[in-house]
Amino acid sequence: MATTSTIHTGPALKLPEKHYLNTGYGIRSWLLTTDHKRIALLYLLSVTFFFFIGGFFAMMIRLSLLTPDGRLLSPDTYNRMFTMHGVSMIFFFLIPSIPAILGNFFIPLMIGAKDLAFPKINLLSWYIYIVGGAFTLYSMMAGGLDTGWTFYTPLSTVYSNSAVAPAVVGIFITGFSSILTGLNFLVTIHTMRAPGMTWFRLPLFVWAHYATSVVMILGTPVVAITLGLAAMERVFGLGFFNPAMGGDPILFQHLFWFYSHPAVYIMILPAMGVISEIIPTFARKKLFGYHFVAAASLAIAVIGFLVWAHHMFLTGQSTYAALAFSFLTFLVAIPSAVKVFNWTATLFGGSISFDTPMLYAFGFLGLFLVGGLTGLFLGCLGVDMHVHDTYFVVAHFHYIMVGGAVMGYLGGLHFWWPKITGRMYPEWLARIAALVLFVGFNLTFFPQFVLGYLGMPRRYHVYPPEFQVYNVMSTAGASILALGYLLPMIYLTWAAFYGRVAGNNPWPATGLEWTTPSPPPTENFEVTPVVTWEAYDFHNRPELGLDVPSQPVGAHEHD
Amino acid sequence: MQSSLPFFPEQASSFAGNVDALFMFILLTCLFFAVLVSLLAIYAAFKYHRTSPGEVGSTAHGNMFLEVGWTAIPLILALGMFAWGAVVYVNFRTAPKDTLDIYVVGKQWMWKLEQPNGKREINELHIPVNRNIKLIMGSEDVIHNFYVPAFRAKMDVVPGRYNTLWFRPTKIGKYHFFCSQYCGTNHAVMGGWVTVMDPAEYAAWLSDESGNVNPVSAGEKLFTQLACVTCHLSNGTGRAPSLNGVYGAKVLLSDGSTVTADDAYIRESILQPKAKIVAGYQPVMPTFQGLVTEEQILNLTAYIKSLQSQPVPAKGAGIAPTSAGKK
Amino acid sequence: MTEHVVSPKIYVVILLALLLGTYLTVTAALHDFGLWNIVIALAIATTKATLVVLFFMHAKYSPKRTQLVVACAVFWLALLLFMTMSDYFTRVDYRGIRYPVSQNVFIHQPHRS
Amino acid sequence: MHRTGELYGQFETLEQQKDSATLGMWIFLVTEVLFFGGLFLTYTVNRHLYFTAFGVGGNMLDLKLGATNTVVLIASSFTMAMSVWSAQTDRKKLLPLFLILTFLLGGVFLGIKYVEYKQKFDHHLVPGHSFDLTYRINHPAPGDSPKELAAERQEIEDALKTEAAGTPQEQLTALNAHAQLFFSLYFGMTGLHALHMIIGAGLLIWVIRESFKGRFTASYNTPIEIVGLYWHFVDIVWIYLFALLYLINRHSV
Repeated sequence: MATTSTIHTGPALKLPEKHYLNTGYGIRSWLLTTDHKRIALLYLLSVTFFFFIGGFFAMMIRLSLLTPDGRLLSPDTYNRMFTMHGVSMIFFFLIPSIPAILGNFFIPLMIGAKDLAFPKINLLSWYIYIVGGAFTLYSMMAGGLDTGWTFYTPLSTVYSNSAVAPAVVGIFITGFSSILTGLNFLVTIHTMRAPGMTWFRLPLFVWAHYATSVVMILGTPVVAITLGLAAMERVFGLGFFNPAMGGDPILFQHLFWFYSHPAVYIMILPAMGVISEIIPTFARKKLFGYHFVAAASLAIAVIGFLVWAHHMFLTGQSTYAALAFSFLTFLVAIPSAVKVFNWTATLFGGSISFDTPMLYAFGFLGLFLVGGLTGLFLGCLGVDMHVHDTYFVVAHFHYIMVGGAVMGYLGGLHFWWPKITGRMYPEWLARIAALVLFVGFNLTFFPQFVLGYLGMPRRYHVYPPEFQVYNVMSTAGASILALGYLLPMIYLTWAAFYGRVAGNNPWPATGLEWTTPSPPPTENFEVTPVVTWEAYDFHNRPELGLDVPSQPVGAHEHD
Repeated sequence: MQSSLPFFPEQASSFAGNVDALFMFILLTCLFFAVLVSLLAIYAAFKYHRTSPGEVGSTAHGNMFLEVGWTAIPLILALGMFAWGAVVYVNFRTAPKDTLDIYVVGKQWMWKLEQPNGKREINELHIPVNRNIKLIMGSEDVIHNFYVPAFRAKMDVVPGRYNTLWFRPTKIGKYHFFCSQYCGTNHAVMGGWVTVMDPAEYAAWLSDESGNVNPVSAGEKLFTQLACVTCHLSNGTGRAPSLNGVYGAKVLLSDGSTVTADDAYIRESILQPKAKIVAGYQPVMPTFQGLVTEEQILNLTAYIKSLQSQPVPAKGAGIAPTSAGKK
Repeated sequence: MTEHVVSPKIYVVILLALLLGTYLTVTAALHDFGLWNIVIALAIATTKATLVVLFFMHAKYSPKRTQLVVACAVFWLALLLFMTMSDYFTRVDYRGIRYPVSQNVFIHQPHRS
Repeated sequence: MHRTGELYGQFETLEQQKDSATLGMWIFLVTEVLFFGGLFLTYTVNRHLYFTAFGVGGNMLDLKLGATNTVVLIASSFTMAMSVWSAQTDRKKLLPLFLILTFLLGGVFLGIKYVEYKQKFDHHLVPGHSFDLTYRINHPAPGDSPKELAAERQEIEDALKTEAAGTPQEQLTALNAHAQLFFSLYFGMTGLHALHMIIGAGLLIWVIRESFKGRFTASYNTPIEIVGLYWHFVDIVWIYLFALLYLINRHSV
């Protein structure tokens, strides 16, 4: 138990009588719910399912790469493994993970609303996700998918012998889940804020989701129509992207990356939002440069749309276009840097504890630094001509997506688990898991930077023997990483039922979501809250029961 | 690659030094920031560690000077990286004039390469050291990518169009090349070796024709087989211009413009004869799209090249008179 | 937020303007203005679309926020079109010639393996 | 969440509810713009690459039917706007009338679209194995005007000259491939548009039913307004489709 942070030490805490989890028990009460909190849990289950599918494929990939001659899997199987790893992880885990679970659960709570603006559409989003997921699962079972998650034409539309059409249709469908979620968030943040919750009192988690939603609604439709066209090409033999029929495969890449680059920001922005919540809470200090961090989220969302063709520097794209896109790519690095500096600055003068969420935040900071900075190499035209499509890229985006987004996701899950379930997870086990993850992650992916610079292309089933050392390191790390992912899965589930009762505000934190019981009632707040404080302000919140030095606090009430 | 834990691949082209220097510059800059931020975070974590359960942090929440500073400094550095990278890349995309041109055809899952004299190789490329090499690359099926790590250079090979990749090998040796754009089942084995040779050795290797059909004679045979010869009469009296001496010369087109009869023009004329009509001739030539393979085109080109030294007829050649100015 | 009721008179005027626009764009298309035909057709279409957005969809009378949403749509569509076309318009082929000069795309018959 | 009258439980006031719904619809329309945007980009790139072939394709569309449809859709947009006005000013008799008019005009549009599609099927202009640009001039129907056919033949012949291929047959194959891209996009774009029309018609049926029940008043007319926004958007898409598909290069006939 964390004595450093938790104020409640007495045994008096009890779960509230009535909360969103015990208002109904039947399967119908879950499948027909319009409660954003229950929908978030539905997402939690389904997203975790896809995470483990994707994780299984990842393990197969790493095991197969243990030896240079790829003895474990046939080339076709290997190609299916990495494709389906990418598809399940990107479209069905990373993109919905933080927004659809944590965002869904906490945006209404954080802004003092009873629900999202469109609860039925929220439920519809989940069903759309499930239908899309079912199509994709079907494709995995009916012949698999071996096009790479990028579906480059004409490989995917003409030459592949795998079940491309159902997978593409599945992703097309899932896109609408993402669009509707983004739409719901945008409207909710605009119109559902409680009295006193001005734009600049919003938690940065909400700002980050605002920016994420902008990307979702503007980018996703483009990839949807693109995959729609690719499916038509595959099924009806049309020629939009098939050079044999006059189409242009490069056009597909433009359309695809118009979404799929910003999609990276769909994954990382919410994680940044989580970190922006965790750091002030465990440093007990206002986040440094609130306005700059909020503006940086929007800047990333907007500039993120201007850089897509940096995935295409070596397709024979015009040199002028390459220069423009490289220039814009360097610009998008700046707001991310600003965020990192502000997080670090927040630590100074704080009162820092090392509870599990904070460990994840530190982990995120380190890994995101590496991931972000290696992006500079790839955005730089002169280096990209060497490292493009090598393991350097693989390492870079795993540092962003796994080191960044998944660390943020797990950090957020730990941070809010007491609010979601009303119970605490076992602190020491969680800290160990966080460390195991950090070590395992670095061991897995750092060697891949070296591999990439040495010139090992990605998506290789066999490779020259001189690359083996680093591949063995990577596989060893992956085993540790797998353990690191299993641990939280087990103890969080355990804690949801048997953990110590957490109380309304165990950390304590300043957000509105912590003023309501844990777990919250179905309608979130008994009375509509009125916000009178700035975000992350520990000094003017006597109800938190902290020892604020300059200001005498009347009574140490515990919530 | 002698050491068992290599960090850099060999440097074997004129790009390698530039790319590595740029890489080191970015690496050091990034390391500086990564170490700085990490040290600051670790320092703060210990210095400001919570000492009592109810303790709160300070009320500091921002500093305009810092914000501007840590926006501006990275911006300047980033622009520096961009500019340096741009210089390296523009050089990489702009092939010099005096190149040794090698045609490369990628297909699932092999590389076919053809030397200027028509000598063909599969998954092997022999080139002389210190010579500018230009690969003119096309694909027969999906997108591939020709990548030589030791040269720090790669370029996609896209069906439906040509991409070029140039480099100047600087070190004699044998280097891996890979397909680095995922292209289906055997993507991982679609690679081979680039052998950089001493120019004299290269010349010897090139002229050693054992096992290779002479492309010129193969092209000559095709020229008859495909009935090209029935129109392109060498004396200039046919329905199509004589091809004697046309290679490398300027050709006057029906729209008044001129074009240099290089490999690309010849290829286009075979595949899409109507694209550029020689002045004074009718667009009667059929396309040979789908009728000739990439290799046959190269053979035909080699044959046409061999006609360079043949006497040009006074009438009936497409070569632009030297007085023909720009349009 | 009080609702702005647009009078039917304005609707009728807009209807007439749209019909006039349709007549003009068809007439213009039947005359040869070279490349200007494209410009004329798109300019008239954009004018018509603007009228619909401003009056039929009440964007003119809506809060700034709605207008921002409309502006975003136009902006991002423009991004998609212009940034992609910037590649196509400045592309050079392997001979250093702007692409496409002619349709210099050689076509291989696809053969499934 | 429980509903109190027309107010859904998650909202505090009707105003907030209307505000949310309208904003939601506008944001959805932004998504739609980008959804069609992908098609518009595909169109633009291919029009850039195969300008002549696309011109030939465009001239095979029936300008009269296209223009009629434009007028029909504009008129339906007008009646839709009038429906919103009727709701806002509490004209409970006029409202269903205008809605039904809108619905009928939408039906006329789809009917005309059906006629056009059928023509294209008859002329073998549907992408696929039987696609043949010259089918109509080689198999004229009794009613076809010889002048029109001659013009069409002339145009195809002119276009063939610009296709860089060999024998007449091969040139035709190339022209067919490029024109087929045009018709793929024609059917893709107008088909997606028609799908939106059908969804819009479904929404109209719903509001017509509710309007007969007298549900919409000056203080509660959000659904009418929302459906209106959607309908106008579909109109705007058509305005552009008409210009891009039917009008460009039309003069060359």
